[in-house]
Amino acid sequence: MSRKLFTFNGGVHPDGHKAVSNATPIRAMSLLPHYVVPMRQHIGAPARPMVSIGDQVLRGQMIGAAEGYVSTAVHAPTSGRVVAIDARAVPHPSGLFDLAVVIEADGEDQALEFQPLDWRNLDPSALRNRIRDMGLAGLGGAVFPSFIKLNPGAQKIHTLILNGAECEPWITCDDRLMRERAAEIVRGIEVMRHALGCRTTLIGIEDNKPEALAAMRAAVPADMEVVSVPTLYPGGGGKQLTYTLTGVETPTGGRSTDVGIQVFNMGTAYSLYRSVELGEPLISRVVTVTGHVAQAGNFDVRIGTPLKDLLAAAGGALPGASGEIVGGPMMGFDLMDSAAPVTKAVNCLIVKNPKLFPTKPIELSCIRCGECARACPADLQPFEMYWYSRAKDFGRAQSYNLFDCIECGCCSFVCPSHIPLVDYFRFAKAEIWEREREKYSADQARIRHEFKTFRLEREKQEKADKFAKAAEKSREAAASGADVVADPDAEKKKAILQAALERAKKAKEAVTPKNTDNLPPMVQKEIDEIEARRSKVEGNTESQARHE
Amino acid sequence: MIGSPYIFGRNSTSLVMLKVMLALIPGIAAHAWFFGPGIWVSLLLCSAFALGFETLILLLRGLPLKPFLSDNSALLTAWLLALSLPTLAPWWLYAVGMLFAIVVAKQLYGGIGQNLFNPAMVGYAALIVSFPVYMTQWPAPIALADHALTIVDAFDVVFAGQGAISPDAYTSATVLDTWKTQVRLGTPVETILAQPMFGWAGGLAGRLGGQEIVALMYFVGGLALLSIRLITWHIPLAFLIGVAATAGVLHLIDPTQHASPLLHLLSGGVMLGAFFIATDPVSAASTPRGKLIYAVMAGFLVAIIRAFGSYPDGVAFAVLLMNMCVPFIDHFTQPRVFGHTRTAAKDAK
Amino acid sequence: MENYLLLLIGTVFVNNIVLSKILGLCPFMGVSRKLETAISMGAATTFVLTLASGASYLIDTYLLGQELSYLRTLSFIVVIAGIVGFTEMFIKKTSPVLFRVLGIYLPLITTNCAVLGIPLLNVREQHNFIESLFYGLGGALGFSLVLVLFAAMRERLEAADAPTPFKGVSIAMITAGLMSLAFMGFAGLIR
Amino acid sequence: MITAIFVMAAIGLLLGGILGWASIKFRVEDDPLVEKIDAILPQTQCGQCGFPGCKPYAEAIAKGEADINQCPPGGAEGVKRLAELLGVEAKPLGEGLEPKPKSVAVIDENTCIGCTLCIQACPVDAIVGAAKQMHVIVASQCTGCELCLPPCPVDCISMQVIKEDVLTWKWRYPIHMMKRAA
Repeated sequence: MSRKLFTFNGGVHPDGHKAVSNATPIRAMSLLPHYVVPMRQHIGAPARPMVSIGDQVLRGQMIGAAEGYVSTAVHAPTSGRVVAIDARAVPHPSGLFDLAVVIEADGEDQALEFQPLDWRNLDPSALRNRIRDMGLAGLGGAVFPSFIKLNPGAQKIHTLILNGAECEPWITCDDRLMRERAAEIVRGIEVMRHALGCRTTLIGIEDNKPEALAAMRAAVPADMEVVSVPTLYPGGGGKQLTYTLTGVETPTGGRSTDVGIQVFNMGTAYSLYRSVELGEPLISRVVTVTGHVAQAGNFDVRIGTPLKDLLAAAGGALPGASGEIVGGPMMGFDLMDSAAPVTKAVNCLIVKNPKLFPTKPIELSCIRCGECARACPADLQPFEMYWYSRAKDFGRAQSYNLFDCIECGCCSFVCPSHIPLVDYFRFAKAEIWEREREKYSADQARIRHEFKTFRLEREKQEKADKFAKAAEKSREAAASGADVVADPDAEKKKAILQAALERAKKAKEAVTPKNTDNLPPMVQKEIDEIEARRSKVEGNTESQARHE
Repeated sequence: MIGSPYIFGRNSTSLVMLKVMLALIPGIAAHAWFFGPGIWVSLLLCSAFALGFETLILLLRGLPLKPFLSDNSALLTAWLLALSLPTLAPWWLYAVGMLFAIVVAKQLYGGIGQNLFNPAMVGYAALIVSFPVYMTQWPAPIALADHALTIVDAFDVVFAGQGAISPDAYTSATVLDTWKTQVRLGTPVETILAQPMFGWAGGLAGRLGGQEIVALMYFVGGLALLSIRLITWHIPLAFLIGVAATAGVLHLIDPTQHASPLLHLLSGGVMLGAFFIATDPVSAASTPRGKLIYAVMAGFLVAIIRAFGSYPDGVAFAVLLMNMCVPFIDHFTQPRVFGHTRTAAKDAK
Repeated sequence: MENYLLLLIGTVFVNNIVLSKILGLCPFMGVSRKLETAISMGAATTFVLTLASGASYLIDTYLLGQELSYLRTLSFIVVIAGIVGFTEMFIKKTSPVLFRVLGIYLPLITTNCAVLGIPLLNVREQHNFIESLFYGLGGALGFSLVLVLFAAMRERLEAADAPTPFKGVSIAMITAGLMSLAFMGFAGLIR
Repeated sequence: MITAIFVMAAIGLLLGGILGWASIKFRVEDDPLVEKIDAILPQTQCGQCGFPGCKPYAEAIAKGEADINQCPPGGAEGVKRLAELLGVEAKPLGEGLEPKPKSVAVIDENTCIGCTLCIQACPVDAIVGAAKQMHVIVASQCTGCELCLPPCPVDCISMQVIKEDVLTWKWRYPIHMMKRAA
């Protein structure tokens, strides 16, 4: 049975280089002395650290809890002691540091007791909570918390798509995973199907991976379909694979769930199997190490493994290496600090050399040849977006649908003038987001300022009213008491006293803060803490003073 | 800082330009065969002036010479202008043409990729407006000329003026010029077409006519560009259809005034225009629908200017006029983006 | 009818008011920064110009006649000013943003030489009423056409890498010159 | 002569009538322009423009009393947007109005005496606290206007430049390797 496939526009055919790393089985890594586990490994709010320095942890113990809805947990990769909780190098294009828990391994690698889950008889919401606490996030690169994606919500999901396309050159981790652990993947897919309640399951694999195709075909039950899709970058992009398999376009600004389709990565299915059927949280993933290294291949890597140790496990970089790429060559980024650890998002580490990755020739002017538009899988006009992004005319750049760009890199790849188009788009997007943030805070500030002005106005009014009333009263009293009291001196004194009282009252009113009510709990907490610290300090100085 | 992608294709701008220039070779060869060696002189002169002006401006702007001079874009402009101008014109004509093409139309806008108008056609239009007499003295087909020039003669003519040889001995009006003048004089169509420069009478060996063969050679070069996907089919096809359809309608209305579409397609700059000039990506429309509109309109204007205007050929003006419309056309013909519905796009506005 | 059509085409393309007669350059340069603005300005000018040529024809023929022809320019200016004033109020009411965007150029339609030029040319060419209307409409359409095309080009030009001395208005002027050059291609189409 | 005067008067009367009618028919009440200008201004309420807040500055611009280049927090970008809205040429920021890096005010908790003066100065109520109690600045609401600095009697408020982190990090403008530093 062959399924009708759809072809999206554009796309490119870069050299695959898959054979460099897909020939050998997935290797395990020996235990390392230190693991660095960042708290922000997924899209959404970072996990909140649950351990303190000096705590003993076991393998699989939750060390960071999900914070807010779009978040997920983080676990200890091995048993040992927490030695630091601070900002560490993380795999991020900026090279900036981020909060991480550093664990010193005790070498025992003692695990928590893992509890397999009877997911078939579990309420879907309970299953999702479990998956959230297991730290599952999409392992394809977007790392969106999986439990949210497994919530069909109001949308009826009719089709589940498993993404085994792995269209980026060099990367082979899903390829090896499918070849070696097809049965486990399928059991993970069963869990997804159960949670989503969908009928159709499609497994899309690019036709440059015949072994993986065969292994998956052998493993799937009759009601799942393994589909061979043509090799074309970025055919493994979620929107592109969905279109290739179903002919449905994911609406702009929306998700595939809006059209009743959910897409998961192969690695996610495998990890889901481990966390649900074995009860082991997401503490490891398969990572490809390839390029200019001694023994390229795939490794089963604990989350938190420093990338330099991973590189060493692959025999280290060969002489003449010129840096590393995290992720694929089309969408990855330069590794700034090799102390950065493997996170849930890291699927590949490529060692560059000048022959495999020559420096890009200098950028010339755009000649509007339209190659980029023909290569664009989103049917955009990249040269127009570039033209205005370059001139920092972000409004016009946006009017050419800048935000439909998936940053796949096809346009930069084909550009005859070697313009780093995607860099211009990333720059423009970042600037637009920044402006939106600024706009939002400006609006907030305006509201708060207007409220303050209004409040001052109102208080002034109230005070004036009060004063007028008081004056009225005293005049009345004066009028009625004029014939009773004869002593003008006493009367004068009384008036002076009254005025002084009034002034004092007014002054007191003025210094009474008006905005301490309705504080958000965070702020209140902060104040309380600072107050406590302060009273402590004051207490200390007081006691010191007493001692003296 | 430059991020991903870290790999890139082997295409480059100078390669693109070079391929286009290679595709011009068959046409140039045919031109030299039929009209004498003057074409080599004008190609050489135009190239030299183009590189000279380009270097001058780059130096003035303080930009590096090597990457910009090696992108071949100035050379391509020079070739296109040389092929549009009459050969054997005085040398300063080429200089003025290249001045307008390279300095005014290209470098003042910021150089390659920034110009709004096709540089070669700006040069041509500026010349035909300023020096109409020189622009109508084309070399006669070799067999029709009283005096066949050698390449040395050609240099002599270009640099030293007419010298010993009278220009009447080697120049003649072009096909389109002749048609226009004769029709206005009331000469019957049959008599005009009986002149040796018309039709296929010239033939390859006779070197009598030859404009059709040159045009066909440009066509062949254009097909080569199409086959290596350097240009898309939209502009050439729409351009040719625009010319042929308009000329055809006019021909049907009044065959005594308007030449047949075939004559239009194979004369003047139509073939060169359709495949090499109108397709210049910088100044042409860039969306698929926009390209069709742009090229059909340009073809239409060519035929209209040829039929009713004061200038014998309209390719340069038609291309410039449509260059003017390009930003407008592009603005309103943006293709649908993946995931957008037509109505949703409208709602968002 | 054919005659009017030729007149219209002639004024729009061949004798384009901006690019051939070089009239109305002030709004042509001033209101061509944005495409949307240019379209509105074109519409406003079309409205004013058509009305002005009709009204001025009537005034010239029926009110001034031969003996008062020395009042021609004066009365035309008054009429144009009146129509512009009306248009201004209308736009201010219907589209305040446009009113603001057109800014000084809206009242300046009054002093747009094209708007005075066309009625005067009408008189010189001895057009009848319908011809005057068509001439006014054609001139205005020609103005709007090149204004809109020019605005679209300037949007792209704004981002171009022109050498510093040529950035902005200078390169726009050169562009206008090249447009004029291109429009010379229409020469001889219609006498 | 009489005819001429009569004719011109007639034209004048006619047009005057039409315009009069139109001015009643097409009367416009308020000017929404102020709102549009205010929307562009950064709402720091810092008063660096010489007006007591963003709204008064917007009103002044709308009336043509103030120039568009008086707002340092808005920067060149803000001037450009104002210029676009008003259809005038953009210009550099006015003399002595340099934009500063975005920062927030921070109160040194050990020095603060709880005088509430800064609370009254803050235009956006971003400072909380009570008399004789330590005050705290809510960083997310602070616009960095520095208006709380002068009133503080013990100089316990300082401005801290907002540092970039993984979330707020932005992709930089790709370097034009071609451009000569000129």
